[in-house]
Formats: sequence, structure tokens, C-alpha cells
Amino acid sequence: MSSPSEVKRVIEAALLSSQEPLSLVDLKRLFEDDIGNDTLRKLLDELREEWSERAVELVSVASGWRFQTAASFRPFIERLNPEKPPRYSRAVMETLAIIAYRQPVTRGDVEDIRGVVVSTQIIQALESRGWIDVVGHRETPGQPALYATTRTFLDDLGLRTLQELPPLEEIARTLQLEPATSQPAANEPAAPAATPQ
Amino acid sequence: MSSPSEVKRVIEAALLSSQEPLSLVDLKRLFEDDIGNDTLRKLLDELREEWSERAVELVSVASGWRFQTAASFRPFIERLNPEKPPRYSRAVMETLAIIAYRQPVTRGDVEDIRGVVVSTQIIQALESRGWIDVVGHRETPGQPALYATTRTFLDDLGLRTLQELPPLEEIARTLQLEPATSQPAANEPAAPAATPQ
Amino acid sequence: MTAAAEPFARIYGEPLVEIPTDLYIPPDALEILLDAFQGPLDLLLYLIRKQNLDILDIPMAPLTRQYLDYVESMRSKNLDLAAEYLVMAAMLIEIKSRMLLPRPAVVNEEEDPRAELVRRLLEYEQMKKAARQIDALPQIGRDVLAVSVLLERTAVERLPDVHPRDLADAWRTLLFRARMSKHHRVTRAELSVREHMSQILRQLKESRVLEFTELFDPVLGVSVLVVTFLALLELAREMLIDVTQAEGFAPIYVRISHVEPV
Repeated sequence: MSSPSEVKRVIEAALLSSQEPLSLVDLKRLFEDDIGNDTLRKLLDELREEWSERAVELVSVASGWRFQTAASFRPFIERLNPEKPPRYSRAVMETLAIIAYRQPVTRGDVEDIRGVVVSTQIIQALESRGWIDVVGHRETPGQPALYATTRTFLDDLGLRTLQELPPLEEIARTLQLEPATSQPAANEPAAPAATPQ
Repeated sequence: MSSPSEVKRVIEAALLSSQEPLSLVDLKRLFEDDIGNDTLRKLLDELREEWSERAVELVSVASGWRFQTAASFRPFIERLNPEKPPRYSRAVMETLAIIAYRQPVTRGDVEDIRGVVVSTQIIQALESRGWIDVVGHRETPGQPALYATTRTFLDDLGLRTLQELPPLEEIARTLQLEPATSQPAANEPAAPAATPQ
Repeated sequence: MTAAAEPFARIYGEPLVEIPTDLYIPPDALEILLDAFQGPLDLLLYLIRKQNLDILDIPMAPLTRQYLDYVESMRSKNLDLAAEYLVMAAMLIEIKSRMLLPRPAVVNEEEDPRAELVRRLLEYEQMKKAARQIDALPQIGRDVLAVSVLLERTAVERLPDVHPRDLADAWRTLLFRARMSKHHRVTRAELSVREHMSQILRQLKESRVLEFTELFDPVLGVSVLVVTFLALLELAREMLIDVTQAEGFAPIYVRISHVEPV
């Protein structure tokens, strides 16, 4: 088992049959001989290239590499599984978004932002999905749990890091009460950069 | 979605992502257009051919078609997910030990030593493994079977004769069940090393 | 209290003096709409966005008035929910009353009574958008399927490995439990005898009767001969075999103890 193409076939089979994404460390364990990270990455890139014309693609997510159906296959998913997977309610998704972007946060933090009580069911739904977990407790009375998103959350959304989350939209920059006299600079962030600094 | 190669790619993705084998009926449901059985079979044959050089193969089973890892991939998956070797229960091990050390013995003898009833399953497990067999019957009411260990037992444990089993005197000594008169040194392994030997 | 007394808001620089009529939700639709709102902030955002107002220039008076109308009709239907909305109403009224006070010539951002509300509204709106964006990401199991090819493991059942040491361990636990050291001391020599006892029984099982001499193979050496003899004696003592001789110097026969078929 030494030729690169054989190694590639083994990696392919491992990735195709694994329930979870496989990291480089996982993939190395497949072989008795030591295979360098560079070699592995090159083979993975080749595999991704080989699969690019298919309805299945090789993607890299937080915990490693995984084969998944491509976007082009989406219309067929419903015909394959007639029962639609449940969509999360707005309450769940807003809670998830706040935890994702503001983590680590307590349930109280989420409530402050949403302006409404966050039910235990919402937290449980996200916990049982494996998307959030408790990463500590805040040193305040009652020591509320601090929640953060998990690696599974990133994996399930096809992300490698939190930085790949959609950037937060700037709703507005400053509070403008009067005609913009007091803070002209702050209101013109896109002013042509006259002088390179 | 009409070219045969596109149809083939969809079938491939459906089979790769399905948990269960897919029948021709299942596969037909993927497409809005009616696809004949002959066409499907031809495409499946082509797919099987395309995959024949890989560590994953397309096979036809009773309930339809599915992808599975090929036999050549087995050694690798063992390294990836080493299966924990099964273990015999304490009851089985003790029964085996009694038969090995005290043979030929009846089930009643084993029960006397263990102090509990020896179930038929335990005896059967050891018999079907080929490690014990009946070598006779004792002349007592009920004429119970006498069990002894077999040659297979010795072979499987890497022994040439029963004498190579760990002698029980030593075992008793490690438990300090006997007065430690014969080998004082062995009983004081942690004695301060007063004199370098 | 009339909105026309002073421009209560500037929408993109234009003073707003009239409340757009579509700001109001028909009371019939209220019940349905409230289910759709996540809470008071959400309702407030809706009201502001429906009017297409600059969120930074919240028209406090009409907004508060309308908001209170909603809270009023809500109170009869869902008291728990109403509590949160009431807190918001109180906040709106407080802001409004502070807005009515004479304002200093230069307004500082921090001193604007609406600042905190605006900050919360902006943050909530930002998170609402983020939630929609996250929901739009391809989700495994929903928009994309993970590939999972069947792992064909070998069909051969894996049997437990047993090491001689394991047998010794098993015996050790037996001893420990029963303190049977005296009765079950087994030496190497004894083991050897026991092994031969089993062997003899096996031979006899096949041929029922054997001549004494057939049980001994001189090729194996004296020690084996001795052990075999000891095994025979032990078997006889345990009444597992019968040893018979018709007369002196006649052949000695060994057979398994007569077992009466039941």
C-alpha cells in the first residue's frame, strides 16, 4: 500500500463511509506508514477535484473533511425523503444567532437582546442538537451558565470556523439626532481616502 | 435533467447518501420524467463498472442497490476504528479455569467451587468454541458428564501442555493465603533495598 | 399631544408631521400578528419598519400611543406575554416624557433618552438578520446530505482472546472469594496427571475397552509413563474407570466405568 493512487482510494473509501468528518490525524491512522500532512492535503485536493463534476462533493469543515451532496442535488433530497426535516422556529434561530455571534453568553444575555424570556425548550432544542453547550458559569449571583456554539454546529452548517459565519450587517452606525454637524467624520466613513497613510 | 450522465450522477449521489439500499422504484421516484427499468439497470451497471477499481463498491442486495466498502478496505477501517475485542464474562472465565485446572470435572464440581449454578450457555459457549468436551460420565446418580479441555484449547492459548498454565501455588501465594515461610523475599518486594546485590 | 405641534421625527432630513395611516394594524388582525412577534422589541421594530422610519429617529408619541393600544387589547388575551410588553410600554412612556422636557442647546448622544432603546432595537434587528442568514446556510440533513456508505465489516464473529494469565486471574478471584487455598492447590505435577486423566478418558470413549499396555507409549519417556500410571490410579480412585484382570498374568483391561443407560 504505497502508490499515491492506492492511498487516495483508501482515503476516499474512509471519507465515504465515515459518519463524521475525518481530520488529517484520523486519515493518517489509516496507514501503517507515516504519511505527511502535505501529501495528505495534496491527495485531498486531487480528490476534491476528481469529484467536482459530480452531485457529491468533498468539503472541508471544522472537524475535518467530509463528502456531502452538492447544491445541485438539493431538489432530489425531498423526493428521496418525503418527510421534510423540521425547520427551527424564529425564536430558536434568533437564540442560536445571539449565542453564535456573542458567545459566550448567558440565557439572560440572550433575553436582554431579544426582549423576551427564552424558554428552556429553546435551549434544550439547541443543546440536544449538539449545536450549543455550557462552557462555564458567570461569576454573578446564581452563577448562570455560559453558552457557546460547538464544533458540530460549524460542521452541520458546513463552516470551518466562526469567522466563516455571515458577517453581521451594520444596521446603522451612529445615532443621528440633529443634522450631522457634531460628528461629520463619523458619518462619512466612505469618504475618499485622499492620503495614503 | 435529461442527459444519461446527469441521471447517473443523481443516482450515484442518492445511493451514496441513502442509509438504506434503494430499489429501482425508489430510484425512479427521483426523477420527474419516467425512466425505464432497462435504462436504470444499464446506468447502474455502468456505475458498478466505474466503481470497480475503488475501495467502495456498488452491490445489488435483496432490497435494492447500495454502496459498501470493499473487502480490500477492511484492514484500513480496522486501524481507523479498532473494534474492541469481546471479552468473556467472569462466569465463563472461572468455569474455564476450573475445568482447565481440575479436569475432568462435572458441572456440579464447577458449581461447588464457584458456589453458584453454572448455566448451560456457559458450557455451550466453551463447547462451541471447541475448548472443552465431554470425556466421560461419572458413576453417580444422573451420571453427569465429565468435562476436560481440548487440544484446541491448548493451541488457542499457545500452550503445549496443561503444565504450562500458571501454577496455582504461585497464585495462592500472591494472595498471601499461605504462610509466607518458604519464600520470604517474594513477599517483600518493596523492602528497602538495604544492600545492593 | 398633537403630533403637528412640533416635528416629532425627521425621516431622512424631512420633518414628519403626519402619522401614516398604515402604521395601524387592524384590531382584528392583532391576535394573529402577536403570535408572529417574538416580543415587544420585535413589535416595536415592526411598527417602525412598517412606517418606513429611520430607526434613529423614532417618533416617540405616536409609537407609544399605538403600542399602548396593542398592549391594552393584548392584556385580556395573554397576561404573561402582556407583562413583557408592559415593561416596554413603560419604557416608551418614560422616554416620551423625558423628550418633552426642555432640551439643551447641544444634544449629546449619550443624553438622548432614546439612545438606549435605539441601541437595543439596532442590536435586535442585527441579530434577527443574522438568524435569517444562519438559517439560509446549507444545513446538513436538510439542504445537503452527508454521504455514508455502508461499512462492510467482516461477517466472521470475533471471539474473545484468552491468555493463560486470564485463567490464573479467574482462579485468583475464585480463591479470593472462597478462600479455598487448601483444597484447590494444584501443582504442575498434578496438572500433568489431570491432563493424562482426560486423555485416557478420551481414548476409552473411542474404543470402550483398552488393554492396559495400549495406554502406555514407551517412546514418550519414563516420566510420561509414570504420569500416565498415576492418572490411571487417580481415575480408578475417582471411580471413573474400571480396571479388570481375569486371572494372574492375564491381560489387564481398562474400560470406562459401566454407565447404565437410563
